[in-house]
Amino acid sequence: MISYKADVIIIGGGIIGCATAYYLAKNNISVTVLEASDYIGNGGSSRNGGGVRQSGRDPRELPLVMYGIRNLWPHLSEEIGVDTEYHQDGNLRLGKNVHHREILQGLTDRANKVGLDVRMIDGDEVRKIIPYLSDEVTVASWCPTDGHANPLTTTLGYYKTARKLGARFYTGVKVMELRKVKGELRRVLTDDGSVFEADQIMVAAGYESRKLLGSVGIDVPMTRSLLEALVTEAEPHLFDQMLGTADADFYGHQTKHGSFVFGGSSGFEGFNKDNCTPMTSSITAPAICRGIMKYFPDLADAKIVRTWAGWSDKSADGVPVLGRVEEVPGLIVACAFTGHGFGIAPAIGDQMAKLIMSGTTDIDISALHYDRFKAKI
Amino acid sequence: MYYLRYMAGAKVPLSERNDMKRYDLIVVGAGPSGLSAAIEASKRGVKTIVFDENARPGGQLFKQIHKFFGSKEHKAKIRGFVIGQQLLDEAGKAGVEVVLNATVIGLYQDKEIVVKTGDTVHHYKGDSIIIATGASENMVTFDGWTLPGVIGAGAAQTLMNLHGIKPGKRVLMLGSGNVGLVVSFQLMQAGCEVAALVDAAPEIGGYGVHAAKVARTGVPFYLSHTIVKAEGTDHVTGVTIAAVDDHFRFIPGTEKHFDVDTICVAVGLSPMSQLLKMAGCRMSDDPKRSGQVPIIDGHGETSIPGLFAAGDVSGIEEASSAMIEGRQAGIYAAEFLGFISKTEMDNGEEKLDAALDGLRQGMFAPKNRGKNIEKTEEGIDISRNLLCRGFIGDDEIERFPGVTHKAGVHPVIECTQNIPCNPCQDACAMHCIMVGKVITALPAVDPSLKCADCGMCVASCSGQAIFLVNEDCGDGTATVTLPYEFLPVPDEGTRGRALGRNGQEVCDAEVVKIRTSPAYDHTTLLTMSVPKEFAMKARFFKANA
Amino acid sequence: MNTLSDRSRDIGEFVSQPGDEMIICRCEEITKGEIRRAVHEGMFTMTEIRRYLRAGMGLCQGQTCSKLVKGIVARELKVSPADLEPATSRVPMRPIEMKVFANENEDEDE
Amino acid sequence: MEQELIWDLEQEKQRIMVHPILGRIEKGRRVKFTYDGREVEGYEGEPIAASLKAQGVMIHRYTAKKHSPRGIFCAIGRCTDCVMVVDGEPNIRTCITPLREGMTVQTQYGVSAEPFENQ
Repeated sequence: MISYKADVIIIGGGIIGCATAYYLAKNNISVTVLEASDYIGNGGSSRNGGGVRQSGRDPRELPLVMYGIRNLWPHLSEEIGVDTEYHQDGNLRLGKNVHHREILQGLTDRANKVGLDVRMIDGDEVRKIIPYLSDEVTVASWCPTDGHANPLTTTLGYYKTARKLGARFYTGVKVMELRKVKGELRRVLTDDGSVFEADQIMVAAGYESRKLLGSVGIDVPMTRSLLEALVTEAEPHLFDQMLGTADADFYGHQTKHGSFVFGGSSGFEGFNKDNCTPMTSSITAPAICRGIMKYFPDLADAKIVRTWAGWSDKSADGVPVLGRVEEVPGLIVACAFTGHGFGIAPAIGDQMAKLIMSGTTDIDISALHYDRFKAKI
Repeated sequence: MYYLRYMAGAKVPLSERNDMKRYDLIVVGAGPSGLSAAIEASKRGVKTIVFDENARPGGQLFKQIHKFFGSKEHKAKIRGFVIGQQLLDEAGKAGVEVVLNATVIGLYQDKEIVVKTGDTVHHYKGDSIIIATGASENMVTFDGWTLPGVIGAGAAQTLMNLHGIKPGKRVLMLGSGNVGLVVSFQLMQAGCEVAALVDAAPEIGGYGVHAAKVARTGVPFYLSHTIVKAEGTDHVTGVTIAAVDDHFRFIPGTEKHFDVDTICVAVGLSPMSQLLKMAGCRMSDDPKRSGQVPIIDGHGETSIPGLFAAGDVSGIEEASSAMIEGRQAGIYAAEFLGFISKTEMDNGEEKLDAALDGLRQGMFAPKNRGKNIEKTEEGIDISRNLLCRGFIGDDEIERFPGVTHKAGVHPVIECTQNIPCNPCQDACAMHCIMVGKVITALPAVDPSLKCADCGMCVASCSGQAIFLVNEDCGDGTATVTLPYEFLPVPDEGTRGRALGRNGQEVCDAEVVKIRTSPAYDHTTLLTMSVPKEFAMKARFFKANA
Repeated sequence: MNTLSDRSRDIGEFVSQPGDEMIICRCEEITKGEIRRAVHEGMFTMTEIRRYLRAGMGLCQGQTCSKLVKGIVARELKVSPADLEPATSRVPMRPIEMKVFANENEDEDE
Repeated sequence: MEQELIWDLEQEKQRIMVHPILGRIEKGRRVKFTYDGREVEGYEGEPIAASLKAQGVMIHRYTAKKHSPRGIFCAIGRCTDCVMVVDGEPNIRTCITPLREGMTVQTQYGVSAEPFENQ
């Protein structure tokens, strides 16, 4: 049992929590991070495909990720003392037919409207970028400023550096309840009876945030779905781009190590059965493989060495919930990243730290406010 | 599941698909425990399939060419690979379906497995599943341990006993557990030279009889020593060892160099329990079971109902125990599946329980792991030389009940530790040899009874610890008959040197008789003549070059 | 069962030692020194060591080195190796070609 | 002769032809394959690693990072140290891949059959 006081408590030791802790600690704010599992970054932070994408994103969150790609990602490796393996070599979203073309055109138009450079290119142009792609690929949307990075080293790099700067991390401690003191959120109570106190408390616990927020009367409409990914053996270097498809059959990239990391779906992600651990299903990895081979026949011989699954916290409208909760003074929320929280995480950490320290952000996040959800009729 | 996978993009319509197969029982691993489990389940009407990733079934049994310890019911004095063949025959008769070259790549929820065979994967569901995946070898690190030529002891066994390839010309063995001792002997049987046997521990870890049969051929034991460095740039060309202190730190100045091309590492086994962990079974890290094992109940059932573990995967023991555990798991699964009643299960189990209990006795029993045992159950001091140098001192041997003296040929049994083994007792038609009811008791020789010099005791001793000695032939010589399992077998009349228990030359010797017999099961009985004062010292024969 | 771990607890400074250059993870060529240093950088679990360094993430998926890595991490943390949870086991147990994993539709009549 | 270890001294110094316990070692058909461009022989169905070991080949690959040599280590397909480029495909576990006639077996450098200086 611990009784501990800090300026800020962050609930959730994923990349959002670690990054925020880092930017706070860098500014000499005392911060404590509480992680329910035994591991730092054990949720989506360690299980995602590593995309650092702007294309395909909702305009409400796009400014944040653009900010991150401009200001944070390029020098992040030096800043947090790990090789984040950040590559800014573009994102290709592939298509094979008219239907795909329509989807890609829609995404491209939406991106262009908010000033993001995304172009439609034809199959030959695609194969100029990655010669190994199937001839069946006839169209793609191409965003040259997108990229990818290593989620494992990035998450743990934020943790490592925040820890070094004095941020306190506790793993294996589950927050059960948030508690107000005289009308302001001050305390968190944990499963072992510990009480942590702080002036500001940020909830960044993925899907688990919902239950926690409930203890102070706040609800974020989200559900969770189990997404799966796989990694191959190391192979000779083939390409540096991030890949995806109009149909979302698969997405992924080749890592610096040489292995290919791909995520994908069987179509049943929303209905996957679990035994309380993110366990893979027997149908998904084969489906991902078939998805990849449809676009990338050369990878047929690549050997898969590991598959895994991870929860994504899906918000009702597909974008995160971010910012202060005015009706609960002292509460900040950052959750419901809906499966695309990694690339945006540095920007979130940076902006949430600013919000905590100064009360404002550089980027307007009002469209991501928690109270945006209204009944349709 | 059919529906799901069809929806997931499979091209073949549901009605034509036949790739999800369901069995009452799926066994993963066709080693001693897996096959045994499948046999017992199948015999009780359970539709059983066994998958194994290897091209040959039998697991480690086919690499084990020595005779097993135990009693009759444990298949004692039968060689491992023969037991493997017997199990296969039994499995065939019981109607067990064994699929080889079939890698179980995953154990999923709802007791589903995905198996790779050839260029396809197949889904199977079992109403119960027994995981019998065995163990994998531990490793230690030393300078140069990644060089080609540093191999696991299991690799050596695989190469020589399965594929007929010599692992090296001159080998240094690291590890004095049973694996290290047995594999050292097997290396010599394969025609390799064993330069030394090294262990950082101050005492040998395996059975003394296994050590003694290696030591008497002249292999030096270096206990409280370990490898400093594997030498060589592209592959092993030599090795340096050094003595270690109580904290396993090298003692400077004690370095010894050996020219070897191979270093064999035999530093223990760990349960290969990844499939169980993957499936979400509750696990525990149990040093007494040598690693990460599933938490199982008295029936081998894991925290997932219907999912059982048997053999080394649930804790490292001998193959003999694995076979019994497997049989038990098969019976439990049959009960779980409703093929037999609880009473029938209990009836079948009782005998097996007793058999397993028998194997788990003696100074090497799992319960005695880590204990320092100085006296036998009979209260006799254990040979310090045996523990620290691999052989019994000439001055220590007389205190054991298997060593007696009389005129004429008589057995001398140099079995000095309590291990669960008694074939010698049955081998002697004249009842000279007595182990008694307690299977771990030291065999005693009754000098009042006549020895027929049939040699059956010599050949039946899995530890090669029995000699037939005629201490005084009347002409100043004595004869010593010893088990010999090497090639070439010297012809009668071959002259050479007799080696002592420590492998040092003690006197001149001449081979006077060579006996082979199907009943000896590939153990040749070599009788050598030595000066009679060496009757109780000469224990091995080396022909003159 | 999750256990509370204070990641700021004092485990001492990283001090290089003889033998730090020894390869531990044979596949990914990770050294003892890298593993020891990672522990002092806050990687207190087998899972984090794996993710941070790639130790045990190579072709063999830690089948050779996991026990060795565990021993090293335990020593740095001054705990028993049995107290450290091994990294999660995952499908596939052996490397499998994408085309084979994808090929679950072949009917078999053997 | 039955009682002797018989070695085919021509090219298979490391094979056990007759074993004191296992007797005569049964082998498949003798087949040709290429190892780093050289035509060599082995027995069909035995692991590639066994055929190579019989020729005295110790080094199967050089590692990606430190370029250090590796060979057979576990011999049962677990450790993946013995991988080579087989028929153009890298990372093939030679200790469990059966030899077939006409196979092309190459030393693996990192993940390729190209020596590092050409990569």
